[in-house]
Amino acid sequence: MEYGQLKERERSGRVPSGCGVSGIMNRTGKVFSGDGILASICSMTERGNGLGSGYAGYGIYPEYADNWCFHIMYDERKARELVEEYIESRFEVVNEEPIPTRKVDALKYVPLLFRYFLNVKNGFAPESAAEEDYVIKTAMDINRNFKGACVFSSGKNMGIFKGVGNPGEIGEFYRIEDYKGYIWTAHNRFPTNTVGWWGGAHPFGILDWSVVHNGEISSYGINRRYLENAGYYCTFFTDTEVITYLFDLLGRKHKLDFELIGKILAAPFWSEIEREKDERNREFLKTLRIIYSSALINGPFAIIVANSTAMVGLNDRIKLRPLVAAEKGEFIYLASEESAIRLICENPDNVWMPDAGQPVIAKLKG
Amino acid sequence: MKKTKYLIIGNSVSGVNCVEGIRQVDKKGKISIVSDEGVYNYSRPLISYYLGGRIEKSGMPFRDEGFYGENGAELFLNARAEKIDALKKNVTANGGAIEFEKLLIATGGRPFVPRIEGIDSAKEGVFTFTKLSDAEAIIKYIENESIKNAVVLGGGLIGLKCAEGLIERSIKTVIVELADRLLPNTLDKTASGIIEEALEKKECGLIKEETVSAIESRGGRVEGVRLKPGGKTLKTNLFVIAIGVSPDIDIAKAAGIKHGRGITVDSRMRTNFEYIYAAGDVAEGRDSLLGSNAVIAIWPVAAMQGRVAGINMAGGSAVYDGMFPMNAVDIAGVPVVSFGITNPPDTGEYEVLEKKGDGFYKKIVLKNNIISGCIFLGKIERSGIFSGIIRDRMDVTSFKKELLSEDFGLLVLPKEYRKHMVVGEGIEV
Amino acid sequence: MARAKSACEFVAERDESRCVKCQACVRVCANDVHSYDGDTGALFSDYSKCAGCHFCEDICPTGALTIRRNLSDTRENANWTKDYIYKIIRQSENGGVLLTGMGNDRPYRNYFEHIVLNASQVTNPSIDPLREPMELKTFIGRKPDRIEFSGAGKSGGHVLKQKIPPQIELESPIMFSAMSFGSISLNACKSLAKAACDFGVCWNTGEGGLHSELYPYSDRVIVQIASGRFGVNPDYLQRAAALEIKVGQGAKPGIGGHLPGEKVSEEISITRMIPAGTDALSPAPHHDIYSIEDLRQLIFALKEATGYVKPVGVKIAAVHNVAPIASGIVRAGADFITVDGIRGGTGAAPAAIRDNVGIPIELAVAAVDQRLREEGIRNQASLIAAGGFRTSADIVKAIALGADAVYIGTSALISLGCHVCQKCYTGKCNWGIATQDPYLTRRLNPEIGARRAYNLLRAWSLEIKEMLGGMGINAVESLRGNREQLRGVGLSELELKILGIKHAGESW
Amino acid sequence: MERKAKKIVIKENYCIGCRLCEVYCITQHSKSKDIIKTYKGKGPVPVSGICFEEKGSVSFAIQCRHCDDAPCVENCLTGAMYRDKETGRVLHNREKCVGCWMCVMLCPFGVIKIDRAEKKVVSKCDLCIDGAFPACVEHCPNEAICLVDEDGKKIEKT
Repeated sequence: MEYGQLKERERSGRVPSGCGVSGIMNRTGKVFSGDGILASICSMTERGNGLGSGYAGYGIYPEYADNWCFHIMYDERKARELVEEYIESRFEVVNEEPIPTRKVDALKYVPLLFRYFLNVKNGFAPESAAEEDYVIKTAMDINRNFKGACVFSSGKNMGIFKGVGNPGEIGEFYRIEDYKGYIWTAHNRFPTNTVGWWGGAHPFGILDWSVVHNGEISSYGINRRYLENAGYYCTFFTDTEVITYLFDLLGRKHKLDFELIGKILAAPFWSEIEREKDERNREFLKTLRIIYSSALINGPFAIIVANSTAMVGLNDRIKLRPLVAAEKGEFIYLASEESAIRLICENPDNVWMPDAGQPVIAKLKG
Repeated sequence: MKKTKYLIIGNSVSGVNCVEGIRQVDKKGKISIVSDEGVYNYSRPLISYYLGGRIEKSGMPFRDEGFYGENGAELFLNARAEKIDALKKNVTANGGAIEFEKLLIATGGRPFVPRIEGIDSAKEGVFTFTKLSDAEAIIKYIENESIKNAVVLGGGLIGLKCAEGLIERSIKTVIVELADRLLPNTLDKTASGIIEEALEKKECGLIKEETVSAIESRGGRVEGVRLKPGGKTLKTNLFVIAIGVSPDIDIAKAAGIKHGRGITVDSRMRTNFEYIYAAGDVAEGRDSLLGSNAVIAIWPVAAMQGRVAGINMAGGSAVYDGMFPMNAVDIAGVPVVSFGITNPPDTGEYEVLEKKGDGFYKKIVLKNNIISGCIFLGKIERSGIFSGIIRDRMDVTSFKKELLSEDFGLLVLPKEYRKHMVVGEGIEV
Repeated sequence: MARAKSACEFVAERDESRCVKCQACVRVCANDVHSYDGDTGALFSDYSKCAGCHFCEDICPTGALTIRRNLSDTRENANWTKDYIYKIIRQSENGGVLLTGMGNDRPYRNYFEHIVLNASQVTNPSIDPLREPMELKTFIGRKPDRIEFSGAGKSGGHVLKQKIPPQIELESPIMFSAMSFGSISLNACKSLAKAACDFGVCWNTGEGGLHSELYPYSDRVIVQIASGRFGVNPDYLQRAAALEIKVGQGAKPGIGGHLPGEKVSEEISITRMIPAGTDALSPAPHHDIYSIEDLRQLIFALKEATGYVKPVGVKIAAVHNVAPIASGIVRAGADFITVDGIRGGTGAAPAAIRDNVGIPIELAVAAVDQRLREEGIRNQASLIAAGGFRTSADIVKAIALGADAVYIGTSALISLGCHVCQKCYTGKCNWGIATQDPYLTRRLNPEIGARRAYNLLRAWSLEIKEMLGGMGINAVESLRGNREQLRGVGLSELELKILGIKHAGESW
Repeated sequence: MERKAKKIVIKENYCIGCRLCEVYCITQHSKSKDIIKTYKGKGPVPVSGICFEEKGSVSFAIQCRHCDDAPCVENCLTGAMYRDKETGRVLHNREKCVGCWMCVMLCPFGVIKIDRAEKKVVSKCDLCIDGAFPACVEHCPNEAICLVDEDGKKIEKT
């Protein structure tokens, strides 16, 4: 089968995958090199099969902190021309350059990789949700309508780097150790099909959301239809995509904090809600679950979600996938395996297994 | 002088139920019973079955052997109570006196023996039939003398049962009855007719509207009985006088206890002495149908009265709210049950419903749509329901037309009544 | 000419070697099939009266009776089947509309039988409902787009800005369909009502009103407001858990109802608020609803009457235009829509209507759910599917297609004894269900009925949990509308498109 | 203190009039305890302990109530009718019975029957003495006959 066909297959259907995830954050916002996350994710070799890896870093583009940064992969020059024309019609392009990479022999079918630092043209009011919707729409338009192009990162002062290969290869390819960020997340993929598509690797991102995910979502069908009802178009057909959009919908649009998002995505059981002593709170939890029943993520998952202000780890409601958390000073670590944390943080102050459905929330201070 | 807390004169059903009544309230107080009979308790109505050979003596007690011991009651047999000193609270029996705190007189009835010419000279072959000893004597006589036939005076309950016993012993029996029917207190002519037919099939003779005016005897042994003066003589060596019983009130009378035909008692079975009670065939308690006191000489009344007396004697509280006459009997294979007033006076106040069929008869007597009495003959299975209806003086207007129906049952009774009968554990309507 | 006998559909075969002549069969058959001849001591059976209800077979203590089809048949003919021939014969005799009971018995494609479910393998653990919590709790009512509260951020300190619209809370997404006291006996109503209350779901009065003996079960009753307005009064509305305006019924879309006067007993007369012995006629349309705006008025009139604390829904038959109609109903303010498919049952309907009008519920649910989502209003009303759910798997499939909950009618009655003989309209139901004859109604002891109906709810709920667990899902809301869990087998592309599912063999 | 008997409660609203209670009572009290053998065999068919009543659409089957205060026991001349001390049931000893009909007369429910063949009392529901669960209760298809314990609590067959 040709790469193109494989890619089409992956683009048009869900590929379930089991994976390894890792995340590091410095809560004071102090940036640090991508070495750590690289070492951590590479240690979990059993959790990937070389068919996809990726990294997300926050605070990596301080010089463009106020610009939207699109990372786009192209299959061919033609696609790039069309997309760039489209982008230019919607944005003022502050900078445009290939994403710096190294040659890694093991990687085949490397797409064309470019990054764009953009400003919206028509001067949206700062903090306006409309600007973000505009950005999302642009990204979705490209992904839906431009053949051979894929926007895989679209936030500010952050970037996602991913591709088909093991984490070591991808990290080396993207020169991850050259970036410095205050949040890093990484993913090692074990898809259950033969070959991966670069766009299908994780992290998945929209605006400055990034999600790395280990699991398979049995509620995918309804989550997706719920998001479609809310105006999101799923173009990647991955579980990670719907998780990302759910965070965007609940966090950005409905303005719910991570705590509550956790209670929606990994809703407490009715029996737990009934045990809640405070009547007002019980009523609130019940209402929350009734309204957001279609946003419940059912099935096994361990995810690390980040945006520019926080990193969050969350397990499904009965903890069917591993997730370990650790803390040392201002650093918070999340990973599928404890060893992946201890490798880069020898003496953590505290190591724990987050309970099912209980989010670990690390917020940027100040 | 012997002392006892409770003294009971009479060891039949009233006496025994009295013991049980006392023990419901007082588990300890000493009970003494004096009986002029020589045997442990037995059911008097069974003597005809004994006579007929259908049961052994061992089958006659209505309480088992341990009864007296279990209930802490001392039984004095062959001890006839001769005198009651009501004021000093003692009873003389067998020459000794027994002091009591509470006394029950349950002396029962005594066979009524009319003045019949020649009765005094007939030493052998003339019997009454109310006690076991009577039956034993008749059997002994029959066996010793190879008796083949008998005349029974009286077509009432005792007479008929006696006749039946004799028939079962293959004694050719003739019944002489003064009335125009059998069981005259209970049955009407229609009912009697059915029984007469059945008796006839058993070759039992019956002479109605007749009586025995004289006994003919030779050497003190009965040879025959003569019907009305100058009338026909029936040859027989066995003559049983069974025309009824009367309350045995002699000693009570002597003690100054108030009486009518029987000893007068209140609803707690007390006599005019508050520590002396009376029950059973000797007592004149309330007849719920008549609304006044009367002697109702039947087993269930005796049992109930004895129990009520016992409870009250022991300081408990029980009320006898009256019963009414009822009888169940099987004559010549025809079962009969009767309740209350079955031959109402012709005053126009009563309404009679009847139905006769092959081998069965049903009669209901009503007054103001309340049942005063009934007869069931041949088919008696569900007659017990009427005992309740009569007891509760139920208005039957709503189901009057069903009263005679073959499948009369609880279902025709008003729902509420059905429910009331069996609160909690019966019919859920 | 020779008069044709009515079709002798069944034979009650008696095994003489087992029959002890207890005559139980004689006593129980309301159709007088069996008789005992006192003179000869023989038992006879007149098969032409047999409805095939199996009551005698079930009551016979020795198993001496077997009900089987009468093999007498007309000449094989693919068009002129025995059924059609005898229908014409009957109509030639009586010149009237042929009535029937229960749901459509024609062999229209049953899509449930062409849809299969998914289960987890390797990449996703299935969940064992015996060991892990498995939630079927379902809420029927309008849901807002988003939660509104104050005091966010502090855990435990959330205060709702406003209560969500009224909901009914179900322990399982299964409810008992509208079946009126009149169409079924009071004992049947009691059985279902008690079972629903015991299990924590809802039952429905149909348009029969609420008999006072059913008041103890009224906190879980959905009361209907139908075209005849029978039994509708303020108390009726106040007692209910929810209100349902009945516009149509799957068994007879576009047709009203008719309870013959002889069935309008004292009790029914009181409950329906009509004179005893008079026919209870429900008009085909509501004469105050000739348009969607009229419906809106009624919905809000009912909400006003009940103080906006109970969901108000609308029940329609699944017809061609069901999706846009449903959308209109949601926009008219309904908190739930009930869609009753072509296989929905009835106590009496013209056979021609029952067998030919409407569309299958599977397609209707898929179309309605999809339409409401496309319009972004799916959360504004719950969708209740009704009409022919025969097994828990049918229910799972309906929910995955988009239903919030289902109504079961026929299967509920089967739990009470019904053998689907379709003779409900005769009023001689031997099982004491579709009858008002006191001799027959007493056969349904509501204690037993409630237990059996409860058992059915329990059994199906357990099976639903098993199926959910197999899919790796532990809350029914994650199944609702989750068509990824379904695959078609032997369906055309168009059918798959309408159902919104892939064909078996296609992965995600 | 004698134990109170378990009782049979009749729910006349749910009696369907099939009379299977009688069929099963008879079978239970037959030699073979097999329904077909009982009815079709050579031996005599026992008399059921049940009185079935029917009028219009209403029917019920009533059997001995095992009254706490049983006039049939209190007034039995021979002791044939007795209360079983262990179970509180009212039972009948055929050997002792002479057929005086006292109990028949006094039973306000009219549920004591006569065995015409033997001229003795039969009825007499014994609550299925041989340890079996009462056959009428077990087989009543509509639970119109229920067994309850002393406190009126329904007893199910185990």
